[in-house]
Amino acid sequence: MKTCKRIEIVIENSMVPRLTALMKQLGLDGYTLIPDVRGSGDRGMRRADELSGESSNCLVLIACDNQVMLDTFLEGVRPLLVRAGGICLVSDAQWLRH
Amino acid sequence: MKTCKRIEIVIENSMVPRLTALMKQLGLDGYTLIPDVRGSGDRGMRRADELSGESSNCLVLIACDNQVMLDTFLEGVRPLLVRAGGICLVSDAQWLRH
Amino acid sequence: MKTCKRIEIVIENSMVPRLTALMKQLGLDGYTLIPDVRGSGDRGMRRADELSGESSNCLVLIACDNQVMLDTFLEGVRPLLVRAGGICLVSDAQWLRH
Amino acid sequence: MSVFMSSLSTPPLLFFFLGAAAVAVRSDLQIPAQIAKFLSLYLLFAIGFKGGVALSESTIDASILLTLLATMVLSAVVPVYTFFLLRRRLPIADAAAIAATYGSVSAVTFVTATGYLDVQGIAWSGYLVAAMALMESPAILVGIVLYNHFATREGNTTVSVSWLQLLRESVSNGSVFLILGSMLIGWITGTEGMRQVEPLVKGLFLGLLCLFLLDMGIVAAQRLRDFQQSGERRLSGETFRVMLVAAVLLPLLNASLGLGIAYLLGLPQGNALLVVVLAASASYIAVPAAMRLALPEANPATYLTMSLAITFPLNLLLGIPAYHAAIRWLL
Amino acid sequence: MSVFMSSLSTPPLLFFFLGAAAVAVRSDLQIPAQIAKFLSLYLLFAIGFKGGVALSESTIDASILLTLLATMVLSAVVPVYTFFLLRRRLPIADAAAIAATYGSVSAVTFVTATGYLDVQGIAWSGYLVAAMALMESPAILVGIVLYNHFATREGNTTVSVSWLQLLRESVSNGSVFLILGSMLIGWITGTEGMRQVEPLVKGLFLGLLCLFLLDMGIVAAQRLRDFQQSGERRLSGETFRVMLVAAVLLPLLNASLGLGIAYLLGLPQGNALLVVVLAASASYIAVPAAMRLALPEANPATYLTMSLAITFPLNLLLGIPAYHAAIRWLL
Amino acid sequence: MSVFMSSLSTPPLLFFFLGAAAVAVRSDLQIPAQIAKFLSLYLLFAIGFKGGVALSESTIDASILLTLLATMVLSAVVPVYTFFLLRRRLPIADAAAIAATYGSVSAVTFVTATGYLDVQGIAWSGYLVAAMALMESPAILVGIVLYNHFATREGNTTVSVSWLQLLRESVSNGSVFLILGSMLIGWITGTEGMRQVEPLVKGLFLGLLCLFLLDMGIVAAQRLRDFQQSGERRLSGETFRVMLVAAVLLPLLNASLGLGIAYLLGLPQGNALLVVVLAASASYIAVPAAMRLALPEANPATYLTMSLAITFPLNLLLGIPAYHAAIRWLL
Ligand SMILES: Nc1ncnc2c1ncn2[C@@H]1O[C@H](COP(=O)(O)O)[C@@H](O)[C@H]1O
Ligand SMILES: Nc1ncnc2c1ncn2[C@@H]1O[C@H](COP(=O)(O)O)[C@@H](O)[C@H]1O
Ligand SMILES: Nc1ncnc2c1ncn2[C@@H]1O[C@H](COP(=O)(O)O)[C@@H](O)[C@H]1O
Ligand code: NA
Ligand code: NA
Ligand code: NA
Repeated sequence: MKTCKRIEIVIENSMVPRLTALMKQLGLDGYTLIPDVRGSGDRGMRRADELSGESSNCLVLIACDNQVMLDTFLEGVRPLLVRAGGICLVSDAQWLRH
Repeated sequence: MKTCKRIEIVIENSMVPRLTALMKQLGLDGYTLIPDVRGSGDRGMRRADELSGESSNCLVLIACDNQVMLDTFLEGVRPLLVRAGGICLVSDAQWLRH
Repeated sequence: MKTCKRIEIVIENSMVPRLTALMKQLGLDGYTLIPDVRGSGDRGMRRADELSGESSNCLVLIACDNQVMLDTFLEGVRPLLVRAGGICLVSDAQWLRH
Repeated sequence: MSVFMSSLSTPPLLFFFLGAAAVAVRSDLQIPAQIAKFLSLYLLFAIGFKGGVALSESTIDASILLTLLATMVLSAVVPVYTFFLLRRRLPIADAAAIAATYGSVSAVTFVTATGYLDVQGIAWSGYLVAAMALMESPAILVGIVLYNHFATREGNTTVSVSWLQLLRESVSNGSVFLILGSMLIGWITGTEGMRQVEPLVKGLFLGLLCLFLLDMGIVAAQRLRDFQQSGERRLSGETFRVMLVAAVLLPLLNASLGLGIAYLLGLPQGNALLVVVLAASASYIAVPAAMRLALPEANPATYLTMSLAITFPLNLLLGIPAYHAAIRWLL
Repeated sequence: MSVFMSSLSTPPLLFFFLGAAAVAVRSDLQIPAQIAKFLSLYLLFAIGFKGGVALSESTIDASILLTLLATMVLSAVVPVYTFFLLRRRLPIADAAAIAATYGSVSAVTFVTATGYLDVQGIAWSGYLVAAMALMESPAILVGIVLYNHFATREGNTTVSVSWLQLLRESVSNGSVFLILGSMLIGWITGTEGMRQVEPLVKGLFLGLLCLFLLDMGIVAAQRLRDFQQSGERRLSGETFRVMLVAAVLLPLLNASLGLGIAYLLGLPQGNALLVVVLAASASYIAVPAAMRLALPEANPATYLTMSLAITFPLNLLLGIPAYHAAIRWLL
Repeated sequence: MSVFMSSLSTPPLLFFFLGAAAVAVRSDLQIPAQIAKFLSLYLLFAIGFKGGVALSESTIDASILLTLLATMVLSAVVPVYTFFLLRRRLPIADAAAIAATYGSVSAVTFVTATGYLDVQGIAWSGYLVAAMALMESPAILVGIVLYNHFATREGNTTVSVSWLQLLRESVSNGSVFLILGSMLIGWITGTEGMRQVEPLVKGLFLGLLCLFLLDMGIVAAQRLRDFQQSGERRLSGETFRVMLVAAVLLPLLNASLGLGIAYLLGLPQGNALLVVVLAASASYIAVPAAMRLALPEANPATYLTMSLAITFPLNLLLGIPAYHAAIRWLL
């Protein structure tokens, strides 16, 4: 087991390509996406039932054990969230190495 | 970054409207729903494949930085879980403010 | 509230039956499955759009308050991840008893 | 016998068997959840529209209203005796839920019966679709009334239900709403409307029914297996027996009541069969969904397994031809 | 009046009402998300293919090219005056997003209009499908140009867009791409190709349109309700009024421009109606999606609610027959 | 040449191109996952049912059984030489997985070939659907036997497989089960059964094939791009070359064996083409799924990319007409 950070981001589906592009650029190539997630927040309801997909969210889960990489990543995430809304949570976890 | 509580609830799809109603009432208007989740627990399997949707669950994720609000919310959640089953986990997290 | 461990596993859909079989065998009959999850890792992209389902993942969430059971479970999970890829995270949480 | 065989060897029923067989051989065959949901919506839409158009072509007279009334009364009476038959043998909440389940109807059983009649070239009237829609809800109310009354008597926690809300919930139930709505639209637009949507509503009907029953076969068989596997731990052998017996006998009992009504109303063969099928069938969509909300104390492993995994296949495979034979013999 | 009634009492529109009614009575009726998405893809595929085949059967002459040009110009002009009408009354980002939304078109409104014409037996030309596809994107570019120009002037943060990327994004938008692609394939394979896919492309068209509009009714009504509930907290009553008025008047204004173009080009009745409908309709798929990416400052609660929950039903239910009446009176 | 063009300019193939083009221009066009899954289930259901009905109308004689046997043997032999051709050039697990993949068949390639024959009005026999179903699994077993034998020799970890379980898994594979099941039902219900489901099984066939191939085009192109982007990091240029060459030559080699069998059995033109296509095609559903379970050491980026992104389009676009030309020239 190895301690790591567990990052959870909820953001609009349409913003995900930018997020993954950012990760790729930083060499963060491990992530999991849960698409078509619904929710409610400062910008109202998102029912994940609209044709444009405009109103569905994606939950992004990232395990990262490189603090430096993590910080630069979070710096890049903030502006996205400011413009398009969403949340980002960071918590501690143990990573089962294999 | 701001410390907050991270609440995870797994409950039947059909109970979610009551849960969101409760949140709205408490002014907890930030949450994310992952619908059509499968699982197994004390009440047996839930394959999320049944027509009634009776047997699919929803995972509710809530980030909350207001301890008082949180406690009243959990008080309201317990009876729902007692009657309809499911689980509720609470953990610590850092909230990336924007 | 009761402290417990929160296990998160991301593994290929096709491996899930083996995982649940393992849990059943250990008497771990409480778990939640989020199927058809996408992602990227050491083994490249998994778009969750392929016909075989070969390339979609499943996120498995397990709350467990029995340390011994947990350890034997993790021992059984490791070989699965080694052969088929994926990740396993363990973190602390509070379990709302009902 | 031949009628049994001929009715069993239609594609829709054979695909139901295929679904069950897939589970038996542990095949990973599965219909995606949203597709299954859509297929069930399609069936409600199609049968509703058909019924409405048929209605627009006939005239609504007293005998029709009488039939609608009779079937509604039936769906309110069934839960009562069902409840009293079971309350001593099962937890009171389960007894009430089962009562509601068997008072209500199974749309797919009805739809399959109409397909059975169409294939055999026997006429049936569109207003019976309305009968089906009207029979969905009353049983729910009766079931909850019964529970509240006896739960208090026996000191269980009762359900605090606002009747208004409950009534709203049951008519606004997605399935009921779609049937009634499609029926209304079919009735308004009539033959001209049918001309526009015929390829979807009539052309694909039996084909999509095959795919839906394939899924039903899978779901029913899985539920039966889950029940066997996990059931033991939770339910006593006694409960098992009660459930099995009830799931087999209740349809027969209700069918004979339906038969009586059809006889008294002097319904033609086709309509008689549909009324009997409505009486004999048990709900596995509208009612279980309502019960989870109004009566979560009841264990779905009992009422849903009974209606979905035992009564549904029974009606589908043996019931329909058997009831038909009885009708021809009696009427 | 009769034309209104006759156009309202077709299955597709009635199912739109039904969807809205479901939300009104708080029914849990819902079309699974992936099914709704598929139905919209199907409509684009079918209308594109039809249009392409029709095109392959006619000859492309100057008048056709002129019409295409005129409609594209229209979709670039509409956003300009829309923006100037709104910029003083709404945040500049919202004004730009609304301008783009109303300059672009609603495929489903167009599709419904073609269905309306088919049912009435009025001819229309396949190349108008190309017009629709070509009108999707220009408005997006214009909207962003306007925003950038005035945002800087008023010291807002501007959008740093690479024009090339934006152009790419707009033609490679899934919906636009599918229409154009299906149209091309229909044009290449012509009558023989149609023979192969006719049951899907023509047979099921109106039936599946019913199911899609059922979903649209649900989605539109839900959005309206969410807007009322959550809107108050966020938007001033003034904004409300502006939105409502704009969502009602803009379509009329744009429709009359379309009418003028149809008149000048001397289009036959069917084509005239489609051009007017294209002018009057507002996008709720391609543009909102593009705006979220290029102009996230703009609040979807304003432009999406206007186009989806007000303008779309208005065009669908009253607009089409009204425009048709106007055309017959004028041309 | 004309035959190439004529076969390429049918809607289904053009929609495959369209899907690939969508990825090329980075369009966000996508078919929802559950819809894609359903379309593939539909194709298996339809082709199976058709085949069964055709079978019920013909008589099963020795020559049919001989063909079934020959094709099964073929699907067991192909993996053997494929494995020996590759084992020195690729990791042994990958070699085994590729061997299994090319021994098995691609249902969609087969289905497209039947569509090609139907459009050209060339007859083919229903029992070849059975041949396809029977060719799905043997290759899997052979592949694993080979791996185990040589992995031990070279000291790799071997797979501990219970043969029984493996056999069960391969016949109970969802796709195989659905084809065989639908075929059985088509065979039982015969012409009467077909009458009931014809609009779905025959009417929509080519239309839905278009939509499915649209998705296949997207998926294949995406996989190719992912492979190029991420592949470099992981695979050597040498491996690249081997994969490319093998993915192009194996189908030709296998096709010529199929051609030989067709010749020896003296099959009519239509059946001959289908046997050749079965031989030439590689699995991208049943086998990869089985390999992930039985042989996870093998890297899907190699065998799945080869079959899905190279061999599949090759057979679809050039193979079918080329094989047809060869057959007409030879037979
Ligand atoms: N406090 C919260 N807890 C969980 N999810 C949230 C929270 N706030 C926002 N979200 C998610 O983020 C999305 C966008 O949030 P917002 O930008 O605040 O509207 C919402 O639709 C939710 O899915
Ligand atoms: N220990 C657990 N870990 C994760 N999920 C659980 C656990 N127990 C129950 N669940 C979820 O909660 C649902 C209802 O649980 P239950 O009421 O215990 O049957 C199950 O279907 C699971 O999805
Ligand atoms: N660092 C990570 N954070 C989150 N998810 C991951 C991570 N690494 C791998 N995954 C998930 O695990 C799957 C298989 O990982 P791998 O075996 O590394 O390709 C990926 O498709 C992701 O969904
Ligand atoms: Na009943
Ligand atoms: Na417009
Ligand atoms: Na092959």
